[in-house]
Order: sequence, then structure tokens, then C-alpha cells
Amino acid sequence: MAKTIFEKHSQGRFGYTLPKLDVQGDINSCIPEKFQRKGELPLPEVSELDVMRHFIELSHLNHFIEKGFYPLGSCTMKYNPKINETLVRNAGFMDVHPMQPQCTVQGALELLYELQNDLAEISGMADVTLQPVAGAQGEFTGLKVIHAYHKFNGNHHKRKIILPDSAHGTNPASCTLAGFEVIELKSNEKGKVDIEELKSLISDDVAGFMLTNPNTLGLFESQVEKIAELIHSVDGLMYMDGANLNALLGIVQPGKIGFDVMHFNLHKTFSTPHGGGGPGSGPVGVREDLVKFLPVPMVRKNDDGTFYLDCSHSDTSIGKVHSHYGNFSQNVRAWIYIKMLGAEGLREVSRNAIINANYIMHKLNKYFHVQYDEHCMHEFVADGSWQKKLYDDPDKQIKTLDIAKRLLDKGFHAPTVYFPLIIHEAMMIEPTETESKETLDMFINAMIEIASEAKENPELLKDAPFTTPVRRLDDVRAVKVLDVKFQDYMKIKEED
Amino acid sequence: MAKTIFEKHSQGRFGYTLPKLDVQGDINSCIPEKFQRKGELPLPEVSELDVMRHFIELSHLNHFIEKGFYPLGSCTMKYNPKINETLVRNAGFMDVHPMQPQCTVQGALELLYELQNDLAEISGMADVTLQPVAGAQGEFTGLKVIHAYHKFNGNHHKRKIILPDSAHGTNPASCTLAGFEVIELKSNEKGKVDIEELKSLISDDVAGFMLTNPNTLGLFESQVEKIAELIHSVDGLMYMDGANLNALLGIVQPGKIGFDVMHFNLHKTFSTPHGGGGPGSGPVGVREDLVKFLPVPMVRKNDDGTFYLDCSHSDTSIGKVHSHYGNFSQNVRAWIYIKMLGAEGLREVSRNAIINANYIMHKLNKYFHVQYDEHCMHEFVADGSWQKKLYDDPDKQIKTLDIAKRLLDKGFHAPTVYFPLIIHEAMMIEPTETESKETLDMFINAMIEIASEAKENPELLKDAPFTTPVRRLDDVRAVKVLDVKFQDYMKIKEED
Amino acid sequence: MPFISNTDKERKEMLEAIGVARFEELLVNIPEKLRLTQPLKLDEPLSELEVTRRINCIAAKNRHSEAMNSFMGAGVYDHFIPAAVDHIIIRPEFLTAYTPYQAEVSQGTLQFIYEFQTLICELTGMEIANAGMYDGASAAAEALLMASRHTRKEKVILAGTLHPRFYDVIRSYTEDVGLELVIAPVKKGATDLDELAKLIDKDTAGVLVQTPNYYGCLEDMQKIDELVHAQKKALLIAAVDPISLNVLNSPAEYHADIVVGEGQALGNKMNYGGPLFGFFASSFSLQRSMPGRIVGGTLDLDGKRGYALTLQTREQHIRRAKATSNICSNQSLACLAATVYMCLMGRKGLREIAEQSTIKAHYLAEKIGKLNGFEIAFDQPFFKEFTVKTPIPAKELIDKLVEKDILAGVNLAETGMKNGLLIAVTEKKTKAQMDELVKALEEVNNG
Amino acid sequence: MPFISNTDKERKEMLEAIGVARFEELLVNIPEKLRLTQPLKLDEPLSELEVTRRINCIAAKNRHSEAMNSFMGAGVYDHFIPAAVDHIIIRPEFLTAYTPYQAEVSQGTLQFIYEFQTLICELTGMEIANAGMYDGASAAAEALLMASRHTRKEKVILAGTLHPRFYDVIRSYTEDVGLELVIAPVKKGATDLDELAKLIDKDTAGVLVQTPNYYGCLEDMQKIDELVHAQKKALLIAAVDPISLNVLNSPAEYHADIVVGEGQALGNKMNYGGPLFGFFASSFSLQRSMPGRIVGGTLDLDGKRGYALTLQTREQHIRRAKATSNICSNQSLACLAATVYMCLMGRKGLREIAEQSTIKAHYLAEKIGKLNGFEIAFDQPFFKEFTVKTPIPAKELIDKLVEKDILAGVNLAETGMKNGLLIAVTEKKTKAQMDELVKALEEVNNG
Ligand SMILES: Cc1ncc(COP(=O)(O)O)c(C=O)c1O
Ligand SMILES: Cc1ncc(COP(=O)(O)O)c(C=O)c1O
Repeated sequence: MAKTIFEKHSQGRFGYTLPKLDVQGDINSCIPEKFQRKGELPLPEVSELDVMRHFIELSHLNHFIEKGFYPLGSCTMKYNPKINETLVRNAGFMDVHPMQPQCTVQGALELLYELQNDLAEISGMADVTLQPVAGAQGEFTGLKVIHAYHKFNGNHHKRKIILPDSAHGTNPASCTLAGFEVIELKSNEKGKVDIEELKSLISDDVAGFMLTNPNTLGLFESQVEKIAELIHSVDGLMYMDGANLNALLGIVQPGKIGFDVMHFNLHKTFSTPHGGGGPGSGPVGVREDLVKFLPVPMVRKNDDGTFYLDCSHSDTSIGKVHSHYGNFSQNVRAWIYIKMLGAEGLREVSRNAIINANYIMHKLNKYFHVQYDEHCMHEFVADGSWQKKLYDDPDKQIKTLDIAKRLLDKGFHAPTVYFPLIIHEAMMIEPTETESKETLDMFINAMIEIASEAKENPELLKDAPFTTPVRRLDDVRAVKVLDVKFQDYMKIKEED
Repeated sequence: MAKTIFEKHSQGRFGYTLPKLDVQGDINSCIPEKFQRKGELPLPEVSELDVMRHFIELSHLNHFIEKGFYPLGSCTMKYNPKINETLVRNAGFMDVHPMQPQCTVQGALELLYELQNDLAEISGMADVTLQPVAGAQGEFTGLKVIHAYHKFNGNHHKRKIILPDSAHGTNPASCTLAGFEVIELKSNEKGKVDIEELKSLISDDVAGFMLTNPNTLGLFESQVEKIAELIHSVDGLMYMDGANLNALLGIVQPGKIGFDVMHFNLHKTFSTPHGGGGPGSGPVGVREDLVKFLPVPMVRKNDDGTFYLDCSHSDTSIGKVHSHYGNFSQNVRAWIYIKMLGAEGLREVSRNAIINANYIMHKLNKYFHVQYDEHCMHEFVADGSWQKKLYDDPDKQIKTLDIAKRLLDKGFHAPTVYFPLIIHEAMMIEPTETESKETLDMFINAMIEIASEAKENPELLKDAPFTTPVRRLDDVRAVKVLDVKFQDYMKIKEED
Repeated sequence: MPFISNTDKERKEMLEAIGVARFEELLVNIPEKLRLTQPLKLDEPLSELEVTRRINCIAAKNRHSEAMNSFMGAGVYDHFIPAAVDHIIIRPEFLTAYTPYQAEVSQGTLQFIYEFQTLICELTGMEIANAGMYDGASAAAEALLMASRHTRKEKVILAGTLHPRFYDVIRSYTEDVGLELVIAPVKKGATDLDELAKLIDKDTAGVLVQTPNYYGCLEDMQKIDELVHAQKKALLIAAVDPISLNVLNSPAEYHADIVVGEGQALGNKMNYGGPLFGFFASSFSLQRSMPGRIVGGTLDLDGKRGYALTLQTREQHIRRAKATSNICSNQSLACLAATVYMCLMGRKGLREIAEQSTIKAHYLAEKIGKLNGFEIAFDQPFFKEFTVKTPIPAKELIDKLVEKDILAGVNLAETGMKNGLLIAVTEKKTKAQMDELVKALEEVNNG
Repeated sequence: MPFISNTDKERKEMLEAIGVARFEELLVNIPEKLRLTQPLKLDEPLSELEVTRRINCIAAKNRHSEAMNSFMGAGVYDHFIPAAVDHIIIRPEFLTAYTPYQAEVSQGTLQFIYEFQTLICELTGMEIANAGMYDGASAAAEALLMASRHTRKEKVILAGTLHPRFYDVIRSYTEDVGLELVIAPVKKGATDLDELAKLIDKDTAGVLVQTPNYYGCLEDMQKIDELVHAQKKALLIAAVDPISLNVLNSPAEYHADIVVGEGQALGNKMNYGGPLFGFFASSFSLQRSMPGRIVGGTLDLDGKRGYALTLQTREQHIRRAKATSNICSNQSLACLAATVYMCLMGRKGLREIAEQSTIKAHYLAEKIGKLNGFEIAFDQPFFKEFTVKTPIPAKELIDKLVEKDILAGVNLAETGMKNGLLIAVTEKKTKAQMDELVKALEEVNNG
């Protein structure tokens, strides 16, 4: 493995230059001694070349979209256009402070205003806040809006959110954070919301329902209207987790099919790069009567065409979820993407994403078990159950994890595995629209190869990966021998 | 190996967007049919993602400075500061047309003016043209100046240039191109100019002498004044190939030790990146009375502080060697580098380059033969003669090429090999000042390992490299079965 | 369509393979009446060239710190960033990777996070740091939740000198989960320690103090340490400016249990306030209550060192409703920028930046303090930022200076100081720029 | 010092290892009196921040095509370049590699050159292309030298409609090696074919014709082909605009023996005229006389496909004084940009760019042709560039339009047309921008 940067330290080396101090003074006359740090900081000292070599070496250890196929279900790993990266680096964006007078940031406000509107149109919602910086924060924001709505109506008892057992982990976690109690609904035999079961859970203390649509199995919840009717019947609100919006662009407006609140993942559907874990952007759209609960500020337009930050709904607003206006530069990227695609382009996105997913599903369902074998939307869930059954000996038994690791050897990223929880040995496969048929075919062939390796050469799976920068890693050791910083590592090494 | 982009073609795919044509018209009404191309161009059709993946895949097959040590002698593979790459991308540089009115390019002219002056100061020359785009073009330009000087003086018979047999191949080639006859001077037993030999070659038809100093063995030509005296005695001019200037910054000004003309390699000494083969920049400096022969235009300053392109010396000038002003953006990078280092920094560059080279030489000369074992300047030449002697069997005999290829396996680029020609099995090693002692030590260890592998495990060298993207390539086949474009490859494949 | 790979021919082949005649057949599960019948009402698509022009035109309507003389701060700072930082974070290898779920092909991301964690621990003096939070404000909010979780108490005390945006976010994060927020009164620009002492009791889960605080003043963390830890009852949460830690006490020196802060100043551009990122560190003993991702070193099948996500049982994808936080995607790339930045600057460079900022801020404060009508608001030690009492309302003053291409600072009106102006100085400010501000302020007062 | 890795301590250790006490001892071979005793007289070193400010300030003194309405051309063009191009060429993997001397660790560079060669062959219709030359002008000069070498004759004929900068460079390259340059007369903006016919004789090595020529006019290459190749005596060298080849005859159609041209328009910014690059292609039969590097496919030890430099015996490092050229470093990265650009645009995109440029240029020419006082100079077919006769000297007109933020075009005074203005139109020009030029021209004439 690559050395850490700390092992490249050499006392006195440096990788920066600074102007000479051009005023008189010294630190001791500015800061009383008691406030001064004792001793030198132990940061590494390296040259610019050391730094470049180090991080380039690290970079070469990653899989990434521009290296190869990344069928990570639920994550919509589409191509991130280069033009976004170029344009977002304009000094007129990068070097703008969030608390500048509004007359000096009219461009930023114009852009945010347009993005609010475009996302509202795409989702069929009345308005959209751009403040949440991730999907989970969007969920939290949306749930807070639901909370605020009920409180506003004096319904303090409405503290339960129902969500399917196929929901993403952030859904229940966000409910807790927003002060709700979570009721998990078992999915029916088709992997969808079980209406009868749902009926049995409906009561006056239900605050809302959280649904991912298409759901995490890649299936459109056809009964969504029925669900909405049930929830609305007790004045509950329908929340849509929009992580899977890539299936619906220009095809369905969530706001028009029963949802009252939803979040977007701009880092999925709208092509902003994921950066190895973020920053993303998780705007939230709501129906008309909920707009007053959205975080402050919203961007509004004056009659004279100028824009302003509007806090006029402060008393009803849930407040703020971010210090400023969210991940502005991600929002710029999403704006560019939407402007380049337009209505027709966005519909093409979903059309192609859906065709690509169905194509893979169709080609693979003879080799891998697919529980819910109907046309999928932009992704589908296969599983490793057929492979698991091949060997009884638990040491030899093939798990989805083994299939995933073997895929790495073949140059592909693995699908999302073991999610949704309701499918055993799940493999959630999402190709996105930016991949070509050739690439899909190569992936399909690799999967078929793996299916036959599982039968003929199971060690190739059990011991995979072989060709990656490191072999399979010991997760248990990572927890048991905790080594979360370089000093821990040094200590462990000493103790060994 | 990576597929070619042509193998990724898919009819109808595309990687661009363009605005719609906003005027009326069609091509047939503009261009008479006879002038129109027949048939469609066979260019590949791929998506932006295809293109990014393709070239990123290719990029990962390269060795490069920011990956690891690159001791390619004579090439000065120093770190190329990132700030250069950032600043050169200013629209005020990138989007400027070379034929704009001079009042609209005052910034560009100011920068070039300063660079002319700074290089003149560094070299001790009277003035510098920035027009040549590479070292070899600099040589050509300088030699043309020498030619012009003699013609100007009516000495049309002066058609011979003397140069040592250790000279770089571009030196004699440039002489030919400039209309000179080349006389090669055998180096003496110290690897330097043989004064007695030189004396015997001096005659009235000698136009000049081309010397690399330090020479291509990394040795300073201590007798340079004597040489200059001899050459000047017949009104010859002294040309310095400045490829090795990295050894002399702030230590010696070539213009002050007898040289009349010299070129710089900004892509060596002044940190502009080499780009896999260029663009470089090869400015030429001359002594006072030769300035009038430099290419047009020069950049000059008006009394009011504005700058202009000066062609007033057109009748004496050698004319032009480039359509415009040379590799402007490389010159910007070199300007930045010089401004950041200043006098003291440049001296430190040479000091550290020299120490680094001597350190390696000192550590390796017990393992590899070093013909001229005196203190070197910024580089030195070892050779594989000891290793060659290990085995008599020509199939087993170890050559410098084998050592070079084995180094690739160890993560280093190879030194320059088989140059200079006067050393058999030469390995020219130039570490540059940007490498740290740790890196040098790792390289030294690798070389020592190879020396012992040569004894104990010679196949490791003969069959090297093993770990590179491809194994040793068949150069002979590359000439015999000529395949210089994809269509050739297809044909060869068909024929096979 | 741009960015869509397949051609009509390929789409046709695929539909055939799937066994449907038309794309629409794949939508069987979407009831007809739920489907859009009209195209979305969006602008006509722009080509790359057109969108470039549009963006350049929009960006030109923003005025920025490279073209104005800016003294804006309050948590988001315009520190110098070496060019090399962007050359790393723009690499698609980092930029277009997802969260490192498949460790074997994500060692680049995992190792930089491990190094980030190490650097944050070095900076703060703490024992464990996570892979970063959304921003400083949400990190502070999560720290309070963590304190409450850990101590099983519900009352948390916030210094009244806290950044109001931190307060806003904390309120959102805590109000629906039963936490009681108590604000400690302010005295002369710093926390009133006597009052604070009175507020801390056995029900107190944690005390959150920011230093330098919103007014720029340094809090007396040694004293606060004593108060909070007197009977080991509550946790001390420090919110700090990471740049300040190169000259100011490390939070470990005053025994902070949790340290959070806004990390943007470490190598990230201001970007109109986002991406920011929060850093989050604590003592080892709190590790199981920590929010967010953590990377740990481990070994692979061959015994080779490698990195993997660790302590995952705290997280939402495993613990769901009982997770320590809902955070999933974080601000990873901003943390990478911070990591590269800290490596480039090193101990010497960061120290120099902190010292220069301090000395320049004090130079400017002294000059402004001498101006007629102006006054340094608080007689407290400060780092790179200080509060000025202005002769006219700060808002007016700021607007006037905008006309002179100066961004004078942050208006403190919402804290009750209508005439309060918060001025930040980084090492980027030159003497000439500071003198220009002084002159402009003088003119405001005179004219 | 920036960019120097070793510390004092390391330097000391190394000097000790070498066995010298002081650095100066390493300089024994430099006679004392040759050494500098004073520091160089250069500006005080600037830090990264300072040099950034200085550069921004210098660049701001340039006016550029993104901020002005530019119709500049004459070989260097402002065509649209997709952003992706720069994201490739900025990668240190390409940017900081040397010439691919060690093929096994340079496959990235070698393969892109192979692809570049292929693309140039496709564009020109030729059989073999090299890895690129310094610029179009030097490529043209080397083509003449090659023609002379190949035919062993010394007379070369240049069309009088050649770009004057091409002519200048050709003169420098040929005057001292005995080539005789003969200029073919111009008639109505194109080569006078009758006169050309007379000039070609058995001593003629080659005929160089540029199309579109300097005035923008298309030369009748079919006719010229006939003249040059009539008795198979001389070689036909075509200098072409690569963008034009997407609508105009490929040089293979008119049997060019050598094709050269300025390649900048393919994906490279204008950069005040550098880097440019020359492309160079010919028929197979001339391969041994070609200048410059050539990459070929081959096999490795395991029989796997790979790439290597080939036909190297032509080159200076082997043939020295007898080499086909002195070129060593070329303009590789500019060729990479061109390669990426051509792949992104593909056949459809390049065609569209060529068509749009043509149609827009004709729109503008028509409008200007109708203006009082203005006239399209030549009644010849043209591509994206055309010559206008202006009512006042072109220089004056250009200067006047600069004041209106318009770069009207290139002044043709040096060709003898004091009132000649060369106007180039690329696909980037909008109707509005062209109409603005028309209006401004009208005003010049009126005012
Ligand atoms: C279905 C679903 N919901 C929510 C999220 C959370 O989004 P984020 O990671 O942006 O917080 C994800 C992300 O993986 C998801 O797939
Ligand atoms: C000593 C010497 N002279 C001249 C040159 C030619 O320089 P360029 O490649 O820039 O034309 C080189 C380059 O390798 C060299 O090493």
C-alpha cells in the first residue's frame, strides 16, 4: 500500500510560499501567552512535489466513473460532465462570500432562483429549498416541514411516520432526528407497499408516510394514489425520497401523484459529482401550503427583476439546516445540467436509464435470481440466492459479497449489495443512461462468467479480489484493533 | 493493451453540443460542388464519457514526473509547479489572437519583454528572442544568427561549425539545416574538448563552435575561455547549447565566459512541462552586436511605458522561425517560475541539482562504471560496461538497455541511455533539484539491486520489464511491419 | 442528447432483446393517468457554448473578493489556497468516485480520509475524528445530540457568543428531539463566566462554547474547562476556527470532550457558502456515540495494510432509526481539499498563516481604533477578527463601502448591535488594502 | 526555496557522503574567475499569492475574444473547444511526461500519437502522418526540404497567395541550404494558373499551394494537380486548414503528395499564437524522407500489442547531420488536444462546425458586400474567411472598431492591399455579433 503522508515528513521541508508580512508586529504582543498553543503542531512537512505524488498515487487506487462502469444501485453513478467542473470555477462563484450585501451577489441569486423553479417544475411541487446539502439532510428537512405542518395545525400528537421495510437507512434515521417515531411496514410479495397492512397501521397519530418511488427494488409503486389517499385521510403527509428520480424525469411529476414533500439528490439525478462521498445537494420540494415551512431564506424576485433573500416566513419556517444556502457550487452544476438538457433531454435521461436497466435485467435473470421479475424502472435487484445454494459447506458457500468482490477483478465496480434489506443477498444494479450498450454487454458477460465460475471454480469468488490494489480487507480487525489515525498505527506497530 | 478510440466507434454517437445555426443558408449554396469533399469523413463517433475513459485509461499507462523519479539525463525532468498551469489558463492569455492590434495585447508584451530581459540577465547575454519553440529550433535560430553575422561581414566562406563528438544529435542536424558543414571534434580522455585537436581544426572557414556546457557528460568545460579564444581568433562565434543550464544558474553567465550565442530550454531549466514531447520553448540569447540578427519581432518598451513589437531590424534579421511569437504559454510559465524564484532561488536550483547529482554518482560508482570520475555538475554518465563484461555469451550479455528496462520494473524511469555516443553503454543520470534525498536513496538502492541481479539473476534484466503495461517491445517489427495508423493495423490483422 | 451514450439503433436492439416493441411498454407499472402528457416547462436546451456564455454572464453579476477589498469572515474565510489543491480535487479519480463502499477499489479515498482524520486529531489534539460533517453548524448540533446521548441528559448550554447561524441550525436539529437549549449570557463580547457557572448543573449534558467567538473574542477556555468539568458532570464542546489552532490553545489543552468547527478555511474556496464542511473530533471514550463515517486501518487477506470503513454499527445503513446520526453522503471532497491544503502548508505554513492573520488583524484594529467615531467594541484578546462600533449603522456603512469596491465586513445588527461591524483579516490582506479600508471608514465618518 | 525538496540537514548529509565540506568544492572545474560574484539582477522573488496577483494584473491588460467581438483568423482561429479537452491535457500523466523514449512506460503518449496520426490521415486522406511539427509554417518549410530531398532538385514554387508568415519561416528554413524559392503570381485573390504552369519545369522539386489561401479564397486544386503532376515531375504540397477538410476536398482527392497545415484550430486555444502545431502527412512512398517522430504499432515479448517510435533512422539522434530534420521536442500536448477534440466532435461535430462556419461567413460576407463603401475583394469561392475592401485603410478601421470592442479582422496591408481586411468567422459567432460588426462598419463609413 501507499505510504501515508506522515511517513514522508522531513523536518524543515515545505510546499508553499507566502508574501512577507508587510506590517510590524509579533504574535506575543497580539495574543496573551495563556491563549497560545503550547508546543509545535505535529503536522507533516513535505514539498509540493511530495504532495502531488502522494495524492496522485492515492488517486490511482480508486475506481471512479471515468475509469469504468459503476452500477452502484440507488447511487445513479452517471457521467459528470466536464463543463460543470470548468464553469463552476469562475471567480464570480468561487470567491463570493455568503454574507456579502445582496446587491453584490445578484448572479448567484438569479441562478438559485432559476434552480428552485426548475426543480419545482420537474417535481411538480410548488416550491423548492436548495439548503439541504445531502439526501439525508433533505429528508430531515422534509420531515421537519411535516412536523411543522402538524404543529402549526395544533396536531402535536402526530408523531409517527410509516415507511416500508425496503426503505433506505437514512429514512428511519432522519425520522428519529426529526423527532418522529418510525413504523416499519412489511412489503408485500411483490416488493411493494402492502395496502392492507398499511390500512391496519393508519391512525390519527400518523404524521406521514415516506416512500421511495420507484422504490429501492426499482419498481414503481403503482398504488401510490391509493397510499396517498389513506395517508391524507388522517391528514398525514406523503414524503417522497427522490433518490430514484432518475427514473421519472419528464415522465411523472411526484407532486402531481400524491406526494406533498420530496427531496432530490442532485448528486445522483442531476450529475453533480459524488467526490468520494460528497458534497452532494439535497433540495426539498413541497406543495403550496407547505412552502411557508421551508427553511429561511428562499430566493425571490423583485418586480424590478432583481433578486433577494426572503426571510419573510421566519415565524412559520423550520429555521435553518445549513449555515448558509447549502452546497452552492453543486447547485451551479445541477443548474448547468438542467439547462443543457431541457425538457426533452431530461425525459431522454429517464428513458435511457430505464431501457439500460431492463436490458441488463433481461440478460441476467437466467443466471441470477431476480425476485420481482417485472419490468423495472432505472434499476433492479438481483440476488445471489442461486449461487448461495450451490454449496452447503458454510466455508465454501458463495455469498453476494463474493460475487461483488469478483466483479472488482473484472474491472467493474460492484452493485450495491445487501440492500434493500428485504432481499437476501441483494445486488442492486443501476446502469444509468450514460452507459452504452457495449459497456452493458461487457458487464453482462462478466456477470455470466462469474455465475459459471461460481459453479466451476468457487475459490475464484471466495478469495476475490485478486487484481485490486489490496486484497479483501479484514473489517473485523478494523473495529477490534482500532486504528483511526497515524499515531494509532504507530502504537499498534510498536506493540506488535 | 487499451483499445484504440477507433474500436470504440458507434455510428451516430456523439460527444458534443453546438448552438443551432442562427442564420439561413446551406453549404451547397456557399461552396461549389467541385470543391466539396466527397464522402463522409471516417472519424470515430463516441460520447464524452467514452472519450474521457479512453484518454484517462491511456494516461494511466504513462510514467510522469508526478508519479515518480525521472532521472532522464539532459532532459532536466524537474517538478512543474501547479501554479503555472492555473495561471496560464487566464482568458487574458488563452483567448488572445496573435494578430490583434498591439494596444490590445499590452499585458502579453509586458510579460514577454520582462522574460527577454530576465533571460538575458541569467545568461549574461545582451538580448534574447523568445521565438524558437524548442531547443533544436533555438539551435537553428542561433546558427542562422551566426550565418547572418558572417554574411553581414562578407565572410561567405565561413561554412564550418566544429562540435564535439559528445554533442546532442540536434546540434549537427541544426548545423545542416542552417547550411553549415559539421566538423566533429573527438573528445579527449577526460571527456572534454581536446584543445590540441581543436587547434588543428581551426581555419578561416570556421564559422563557429557549438558547445554544451556543462557538456553532455555533466562536466564543466574548464577550458572554455581557451576554446573561445581559439574560435574568436578566426572570427568564429561560440554557440552554447543551453540544455544543461540547470547547472549554472546564478553561478556562471555563459555570455560572460566566452559564448556569443546560446539557446535556453525553458522546458528543462525553467520548469515548463514537457507534455509528452512538447511544446517546449527554446529562446536564444546573443551578445550585443548580434542582436540585430535576431528574428523579428522583438518586444520593446516605449518611453511612455507601453510596449510594442519591433521589426526595425528587419533587414539584418534572419527573419522568422515561427508564425508568431513562439510558444507564448510556455513562456508565461517560465516567467512565473523565474519571478517566484528570483536570483537566490535560481542559484539554489543549481546548487541542489549539483549536490543531488554528485550524491548519486558517489553512491553508485562502486557498482557502475563511471568513466570520468570527477565531481560532476547537475548530471553524470555512468555506463553498463562492468555488467556487460559479466557474461560472454552474446545472448546473455547484459546491456545498458537491460538495466534501463529493469529500472522500469522498480518504478523508476530509466536514465537517458546510449547517449552521449562517446561512452559505450552510457546511462546519463540527472536527478534535478526537486527530488529529495529519500527519493535519490530509493533510486540508488534500486540501481544497486540491479547490479547484484545482474550477477545473480541476469534473466531478470534480460527479460525486463515485467510489471509495466506492456513487456519489452519489438522495435524491429515496428519498422518492418509498418503500422502507423489504425487502417494499417486492420490490414495487417486481415492478412494474418 | 448530450451525455446519453446509446444511439437509436442500439436502443432498438435493446428493446428487442428485452422483448418489448416500444419504450412505453416498460412503464406498465405507472398508471397512465399518473404520467405527464405535456413536456416539462423548462428553457430550451443550451449547448455547451451557450451555457458557458450564460454562466459567465451570471457570474459577472457577482462581485467577488478577487475584485473587491474584502474583510468578510464570520466563519467563512478567504485564506490563501495553493493552486496544487485544485489540481488534486479536480482529478476524476477522486471527484467521480462514490462513498468508499468497496474498500478494495477505494483505497485512494479511504487513505485520504484516514489522513484527514489524523490531521484533524493533530490540529485539535483529540483522539478520534470522523470523516467530516455537512458544515460547522450541523457538526455543533450533532455534538450536542451526542453529548445528550452519551450523558443521557437533555439540557445543553450554548454560549451566547455563538455564531447565530450555528444557533439556527442547532435549534432545527434539537428542538424536536427534546433537548433543552439554554443560552449563557454575554458580557463584554465574551461568555459571562459567573452566569455560566450558575447554569451548569447535574442535568447538563454539555456546554458548547465557540472560540474565537462570533465577535472575534477569545473565550477563557481554561476557566470554562474548570466550570464544566468541575464535577465531571457535563461535556465541554468547543467550536473552533481550525486556522486559529496554529496559534491558539489546542482544545485538548483545555480538555474539550468534543471539538467541532467549520473547516472551509482549510483549503476550500468560499463558493457563496457551500460546500463547507464540519470537522468533528472527540476523546476515544465517546467513539461509539460519534456521528458520521470513520475510516480505520486494517489488513488484507495477504496481511498487507489497507483501509476500510469502521465502527459502522453506529451508522444509519445498519442501525437505521437508532443510528447516531442520519448522515450518509458528507462533504468528502471538501475534506480532501483540506487534507491536501494542510499537507502543502505543513506546520510551518499554517503557523505562518495564523500569525500573519493575527498580526495584520491587530494592525488594522489599532488603526481603526484610532479613527474618530470608531471604536473597537470589546476589550478582549482576539485572533484574526474583531468587532468595531461604527458611527452610523453598520448596514449603511457597508453599503457605502461597496460603492468603493470594499466589502467592509459582517453586519452584527441581528445580535442587537446595530452599529456593530465584524471585520476579518487573513494573511491575504496587504497593508495597502487595510489602509484603504481605514481611509474609506474615515471618509464615511467625515462625509 | 519553493520547489526544492532537500532541507539543510539533508544537504549536509549528502555533502558529507560525497566527501566535501562545502558545496563550492563541487565546482572545482569552474575556474574561479568564470564564476559570478554578484547575485543575478532579478526582481525579488514573489510568493504564489503575489505572482498570482501580478499575472492577473498583466492578463487584464490583454483584451480577448471572450470579451470582444472578434473576427480574427489568418491561420489562428477561435473555434469552440469542449471543456473536456482541457481536463485531459492538464492531467500530469500527459503533461509532465517526456518524449516516449521508454516505450513500456509511455504507452499512453505513444497510443495517443498513433491515434493522432490516424486522425490526420483520415482528415487529409493521406497514408502516413507524423507526430506533429512546430507549427504550420515550419511544417510547410520542412515539406519543401523534404520535396527537395526526395526529388534531388532545388527549385520550389510557392503560391503567392501563401500566408506571409509561412513565407517568412520558409525563407529562413530554406535560404541557407540552397533551395531556390519561386513565387507564383496571384490573380484575383488566387494563384494564377497560367503563370504557375509556366514556372513548373523539370528542375522543380515541389509546388506549395495553400487552400483556402491567405485571402480566404479556395484554390483550384484539381487544376493545380494536373499542372504539377502532368509529367510526374514535381511534388504537390498542400497547406490546408484542418477544419476546412470537413467540407472541402480532401488533399488525397487532388493527389497531394505532402499535406501540411496549422493545427491550432483543432482544439487548441489561441494563446497569443503559441503553442501552435503543424500536421504533416504524405504518401507512403515518401516515408523515409519524412521529418519528425512517427509512432508505430508492434508487439511485445508476450505478443501483446503495443506502440513504439518507428522509422527512427531518419532522426537526428541517430542520423545527426544527415537527419531528415533537426526536430526533437515537438508540440506533442497540442496534438493531444487536437486528438481529444477530434474524438469529441467526431465526424458529425466537425462537419457541423465546418458547415456553420461556412454558412455564417457567407451570411456576413453578403451583408458586408451590400454596405456602402465596402466590397468583397475577390469573386472566388471561400470557406470561413474572406477579404473585404475597406473605404479607409484597414489599419484605421481596425483601430476604430477596437474602441467598440470589436476585433474586425486582420490587416492585409503587407500584401499590398492597404484597404484589405481579412475577416474570419467561426461557428462561435452569433448572428447578433455579425450584425454588430456590420453596423459598426457602416458607422465607420458614415462617420
Ligand atoms: C434511497 C436513498 N435514500 C436516501 C439516500 C441518502 O442520500 P445522501 O447520501 O445524499 O444523504 C440514499 C443514498 O444513498 C438513497 O439511496
Ligand atoms: C543537450 C541537448 N541539446 C539539444 C536538445 C534539443 O532540445 P529540444 O528537444 O527542445 O529540441 C536536447 C534535448 O533533448 C539536449 O539534451
